[in-house]
Amino acid sequence: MAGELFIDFRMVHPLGSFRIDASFGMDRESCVLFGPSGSGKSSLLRAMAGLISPRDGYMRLGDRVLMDTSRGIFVPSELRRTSLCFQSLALFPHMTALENVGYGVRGGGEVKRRRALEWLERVHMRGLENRYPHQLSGGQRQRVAIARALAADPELLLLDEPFSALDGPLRRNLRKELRDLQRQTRIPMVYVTHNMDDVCALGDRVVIMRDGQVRGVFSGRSMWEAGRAGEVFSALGWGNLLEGRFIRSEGGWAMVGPFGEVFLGIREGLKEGPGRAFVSPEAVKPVYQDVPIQEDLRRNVFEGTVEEVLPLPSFVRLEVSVGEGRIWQVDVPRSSSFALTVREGMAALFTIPPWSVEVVGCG
Amino acid sequence: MAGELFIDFRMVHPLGSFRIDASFGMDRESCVLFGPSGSGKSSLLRAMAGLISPRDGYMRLGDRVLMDTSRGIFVPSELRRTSLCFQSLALFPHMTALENVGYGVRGGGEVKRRRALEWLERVHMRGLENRYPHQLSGGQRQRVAIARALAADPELLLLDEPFSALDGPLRRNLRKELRDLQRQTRIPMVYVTHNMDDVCALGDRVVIMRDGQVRGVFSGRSMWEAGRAGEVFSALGWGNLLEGRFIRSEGGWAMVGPFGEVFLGIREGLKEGPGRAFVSPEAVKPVYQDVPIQEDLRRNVFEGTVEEVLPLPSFVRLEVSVGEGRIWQVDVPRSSSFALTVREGMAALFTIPPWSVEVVGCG
Amino acid sequence: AGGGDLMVAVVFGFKPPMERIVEKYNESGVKLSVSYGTSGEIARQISMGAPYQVFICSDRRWEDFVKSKGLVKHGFEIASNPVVLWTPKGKKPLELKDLPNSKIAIPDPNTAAYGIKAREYLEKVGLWNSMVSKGMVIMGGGPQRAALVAKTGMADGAIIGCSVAKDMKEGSFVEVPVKAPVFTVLVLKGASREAEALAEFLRSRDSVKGILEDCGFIPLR
Amino acid sequence: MLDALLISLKVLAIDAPILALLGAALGWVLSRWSFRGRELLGLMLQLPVIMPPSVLGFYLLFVIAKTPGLRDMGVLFSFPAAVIGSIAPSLPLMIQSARGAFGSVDRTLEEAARVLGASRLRVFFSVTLPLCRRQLGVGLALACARALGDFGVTLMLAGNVPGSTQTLPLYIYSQVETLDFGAAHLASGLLALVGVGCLFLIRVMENGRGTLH
Amino acid sequence: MLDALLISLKVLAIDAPILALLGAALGWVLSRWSFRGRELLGLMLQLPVIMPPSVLGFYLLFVIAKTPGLRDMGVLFSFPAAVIGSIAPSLPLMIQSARGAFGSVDRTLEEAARVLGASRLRVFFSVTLPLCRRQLGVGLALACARALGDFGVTLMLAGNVPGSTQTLPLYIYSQVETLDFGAAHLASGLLALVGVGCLFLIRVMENGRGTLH
Ligand SMILES: Nc1ncnc2c1ncn2[C@@H]1O[C@H](COP(=O)(O)OP(=O)(O)OP(=O)(O)O)[C@@H](O)[C@H]1O
Ligand SMILES: Nc1ncnc2c1ncn2[C@@H]1O[C@H](COP(=O)(O)OP(=O)(O)OP(=O)(O)O)[C@@H](O)[C@H]1O
Ligand code: MOO
Ligand SMILES: [Mg+2]
Ligand SMILES: [Mg+2]
Repeated sequence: MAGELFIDFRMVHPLGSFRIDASFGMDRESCVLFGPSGSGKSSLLRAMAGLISPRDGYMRLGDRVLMDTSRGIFVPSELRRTSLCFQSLALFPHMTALENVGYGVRGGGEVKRRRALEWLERVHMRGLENRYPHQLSGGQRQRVAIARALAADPELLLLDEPFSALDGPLRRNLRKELRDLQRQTRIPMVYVTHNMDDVCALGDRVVIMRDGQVRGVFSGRSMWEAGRAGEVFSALGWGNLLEGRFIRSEGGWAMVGPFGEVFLGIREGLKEGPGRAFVSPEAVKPVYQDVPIQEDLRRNVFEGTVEEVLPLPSFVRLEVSVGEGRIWQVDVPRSSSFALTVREGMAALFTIPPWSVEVVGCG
Repeated sequence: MAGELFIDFRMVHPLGSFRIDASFGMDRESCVLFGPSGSGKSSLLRAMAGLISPRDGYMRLGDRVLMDTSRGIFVPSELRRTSLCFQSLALFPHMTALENVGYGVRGGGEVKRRRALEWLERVHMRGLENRYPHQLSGGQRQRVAIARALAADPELLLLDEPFSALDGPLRRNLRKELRDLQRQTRIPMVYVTHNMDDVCALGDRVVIMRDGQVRGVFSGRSMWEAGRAGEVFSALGWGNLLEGRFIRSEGGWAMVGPFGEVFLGIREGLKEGPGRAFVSPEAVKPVYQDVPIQEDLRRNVFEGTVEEVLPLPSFVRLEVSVGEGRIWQVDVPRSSSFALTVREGMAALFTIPPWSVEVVGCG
Repeated sequence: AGGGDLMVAVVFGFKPPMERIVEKYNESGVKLSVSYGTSGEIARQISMGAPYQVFICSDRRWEDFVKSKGLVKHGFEIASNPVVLWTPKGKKPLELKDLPNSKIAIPDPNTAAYGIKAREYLEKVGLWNSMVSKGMVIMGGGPQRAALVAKTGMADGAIIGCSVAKDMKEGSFVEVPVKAPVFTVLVLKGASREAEALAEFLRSRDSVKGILEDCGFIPLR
Repeated sequence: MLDALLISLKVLAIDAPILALLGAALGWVLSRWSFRGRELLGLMLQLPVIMPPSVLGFYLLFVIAKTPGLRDMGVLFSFPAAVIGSIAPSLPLMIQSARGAFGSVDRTLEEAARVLGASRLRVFFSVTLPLCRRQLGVGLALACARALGDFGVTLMLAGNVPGSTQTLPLYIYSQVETLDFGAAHLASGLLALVGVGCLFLIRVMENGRGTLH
Repeated sequence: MLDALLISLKVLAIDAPILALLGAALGWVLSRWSFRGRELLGLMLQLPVIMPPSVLGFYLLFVIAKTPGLRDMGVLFSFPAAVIGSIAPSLPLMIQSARGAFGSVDRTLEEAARVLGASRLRVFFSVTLPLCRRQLGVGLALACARALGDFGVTLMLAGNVPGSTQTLPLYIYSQVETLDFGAAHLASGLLALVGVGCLFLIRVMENGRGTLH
């Protein structure tokens, strides 16, 4: 992978019956590591921190080679200057919050104390500094762990789902602070999360893991570029990915697959053959029986059963099943009349505007 | 609280310098316990499970009185038939996933095994049943903990952030299963979460905790009722809550407060005096310099600095600061031209349509 | 052992007189440093090079053991300690003729000097086998255990050394007619002039006779 | 020598379960119950380790011989006395280890089991015990080793009767005292072998169910 | 008697740090290093507990007396021998306890400390040690009690010289052997007092920093 990046990382390592074979590179940026449960994210972070010694691996941080199994180089954890905020937190049970945070701070007594207090304050834990971990709530513990990782002034920051126990406003707040901090200091940061908001807020680069392998690396910017978003979001498990064949059809192109046929309209640069396309949830529109339908839309109407209605603050999310198991994700605005009448188990008509289908790959 | 509910719960208990003084009731429904980190949610669940013996408390589950300090009644944990899925998971490290899940199952060998396997399958853990907790990833452990709680066939299910380590599709999946299960069995369920989606999906009833106290109980339905949503969402820490005074103003009513003056249009049943109002994030609209503004909207235009831009899949969320610290949450559609040009640090004009301001309380 | 102290090893059985001897000998200006143990313990220590110069031993076998290693310069018998049948206070004093119908405690009949003597006597009078098979003999350990067993009432009496019986300061005893074990003073290889002087002091009857008799010994020489 | 070995093994076979059960029970009480004088009781129970064996034996002999009920049970100077003699100085080791072991078990796990409906007994056997089995094993190993090697207390209480109370350590003592060093060395080797074998057995047993955490 | 008490205390004062350091170090090696023959070494180190004290003492005497360097250091039959004599049978207790203690420390916490830049030494002193201090304390208490009470090994290696190598247990032993029960009882009481005092001290020290988890 790109040799001029700030970090190069590569590892092959078996964990019981599971095998990690991953490589990626990143710059002095914040990189989100995203992937389903059990895909190897925590193990990857542990390897970066020097806690797993992979059978085969290479890691460069700036101009320091931290690991190169081919040359027998393996810099131990304590000399790497990486901070790892563990998924299991790993707070020292015999130290107060303050002592925990101060642990990695360089410098003596008063400096240590001051810096630790400062960091505790930044995670909104002022006043709880003398509590022991068992006297703190889940979210409070998590904040101590984050502060501890940050206070160590690392050259690489590894955060394993650091905000999973934190609530909305506090989470937003801390995430923003973290992002600002990263931008100021330009410490490279790898951030494991399952939360789409986190991906969007912190993903200068997004690394997708699955089954121990890196299945894709996107720059955060590309998430919003036309023509890339589909790929990214479907990799993130959001929206509707269609896999089938592109064919020429009356009046343009269409895609056929297990989901039926979806008309794409006039497209350039398409080739007949297998390919993938993406439809974002809000692009799928409910069809109102009494409202006349546009010509183009009429070709993409399908009937489905509403399996789940999840009313969210800004929209209502539906899961719609069609035939033998295809599930469509559909977001309808709260304000629409459909949102008010939709019920689980109900059958309804939906349509996909041809121009909103994004071709992800062909050939 | 309502005497005819299925569960009545009340407790007063000091925890070091913290004090819990909470009471609520619920039916055979799924109740979401929501509140900031450290507000006492876990402690409340522990008390319901009989793990804390409060200084003063009462609990009735159906017609069983499980606790009544005034009469010296305290049914021990093992006889309560409540299941608690711990925030810290508390998996038995010396048992496999299967043995963990089977632990609470009544019945002997083969029945136990079969039921445990069934539950493991339902949390998508088939094939990992013989792993020990230390051989599982964070999310996998969490799923074992959930399965263990469910497999015990409880009369009250207490779940402390059970899905915090799980990713999007899997989380949606499990949440749906949990909801369906609850609807089928009608086991009362208390679910602690920080996730708004969870609140929306599982909150037949939503209990808001803060500083050890119950600060509000809503029925889930009311979250979507006009006139209630504001109250609910602002309690959940979402959207914009305005506190100030209602005054008669030219052409109708207005609210004045630290945020300035917001025009409400013509309203009925309002009284002059202090009150609160709610503006949802998508109700706040950016003002385009070159597009003429409606008369009504013109009165509510304000200028703010865009502090944060969080591009989410379906919209872009902004935090906009005005003057001395007021922060507005604003969601703009992805497709709008404003969404494409907005940058952090930029100044911009916004407006609030008078009719979208929801009066939450007055007098 | 501090500086130039004269190191002497003494069996436990000789401790009561030795303590008084040390007191008396201190007047000569030579400081004695006395180590107490069983004959076997001391003998084995000596065989491993323990820096003792004088060894007061109560067991012929261990004396021979040390001699066989060539570690003894010369030696002499200092006293004998008759074997007695002791009855604790508050019980009817046993006579030898009561033995067949009494429960008695004896030291280990295989390893301890007085145990061996006790057995020797009982065998001589033909009681050993019957008493042992009837469980009338409680054996094992040293004289103090035998005395203690009798004292606790678990046995009617004990066969022990006369000095031990005297040391109990209670009860009564009769002599058992077997050859009394003899305590010997061994001057060990590499003994200094002070050690020889101590040996000479012990050898001269007058200096220790009274003490020995007080303690139940029969001085030899 | 084989007689002595057999007696030692018999003593150990009786000691081991007593040490395990009684020691664990007392350790559990000291670690989990709080009552007045708990600390004091804990310290008192350690006294047998501090006392020199023969002195301990001495006092025990006295106590047993002077206590009417006990005296008449006829345990002294026979095989049962060898058992008591070897347990007395080793039980405190087990108690102390068990106390530490039970104290180190994460209470949340016990709570989890109780919430799942397990009776206190089941919690103990299915959660508490397995979680500290390793540490209890260490304690049991120490205690058994001490019991196997005991000599001073046994000698006092049981005497040294070949074929009845002469355990291997007493046999070694006898051989030494009769200057049969060859047999003593041999018996020492045997004792070491048996001891190591027992410790090994305990280690295997405690690792029985595979790796813990 | 006071002489003996003083000597016992002096011995203990030297033993305690040696037991703590050496025992903890060996326990740590056994629990954390993996090398060929580790199990075997672990078992071998337990032998001194199994061997009857006087037998152990004899072998130790043999080894020291026959090893040229050691022999000439003149440790035998003097105060240093009393120290060695009391350490030999008690060190295994500490080793075994320490091994269990170190084995029970959550490795993730050590990893966390290392990632935060702590050297192995600092990890050990700031994380590992505090986390098993309580268990180490238990082990040290056992070992010290055993060391304080030792008499068989000490007697063999150091002799029983009043005022020089006669520790309290040897004093008691001597008094008992010569049937001076009054002094023996008194000295036993004193020994018990000192022992309980030491155990209590260790308990206080290990609880020093307030509640752990
Ligand atoms: N032993 C204790 N001593 C003092 N304070 C305690 C103790 N245990 C808990 N607390 C405090 O009680 C409060 C409630 O804790 P609890 O774990 O119930 O919070 P929570 O609502 O579950 O928070 P979170 O969402 O972070 O898990 C916290 O502020 C915590 O610091
Ligand atoms: N010691 C082990 N033996 C066998 N398999 C293991 C072991 N340790 C981890 N695994 C497996 O390796 C995989 C990767 O684990 P890892 O903790 O890295 O996942 P993750 O991506 O962090 O998951 P999560 O989001 O659930 O925390 C999992 O499937 C896990 O079951
Ligand atoms: O000193 Mo002992 O009690 O004979 O081993
Ligand atoms: Mg993980
Ligand atoms: Mg909590």
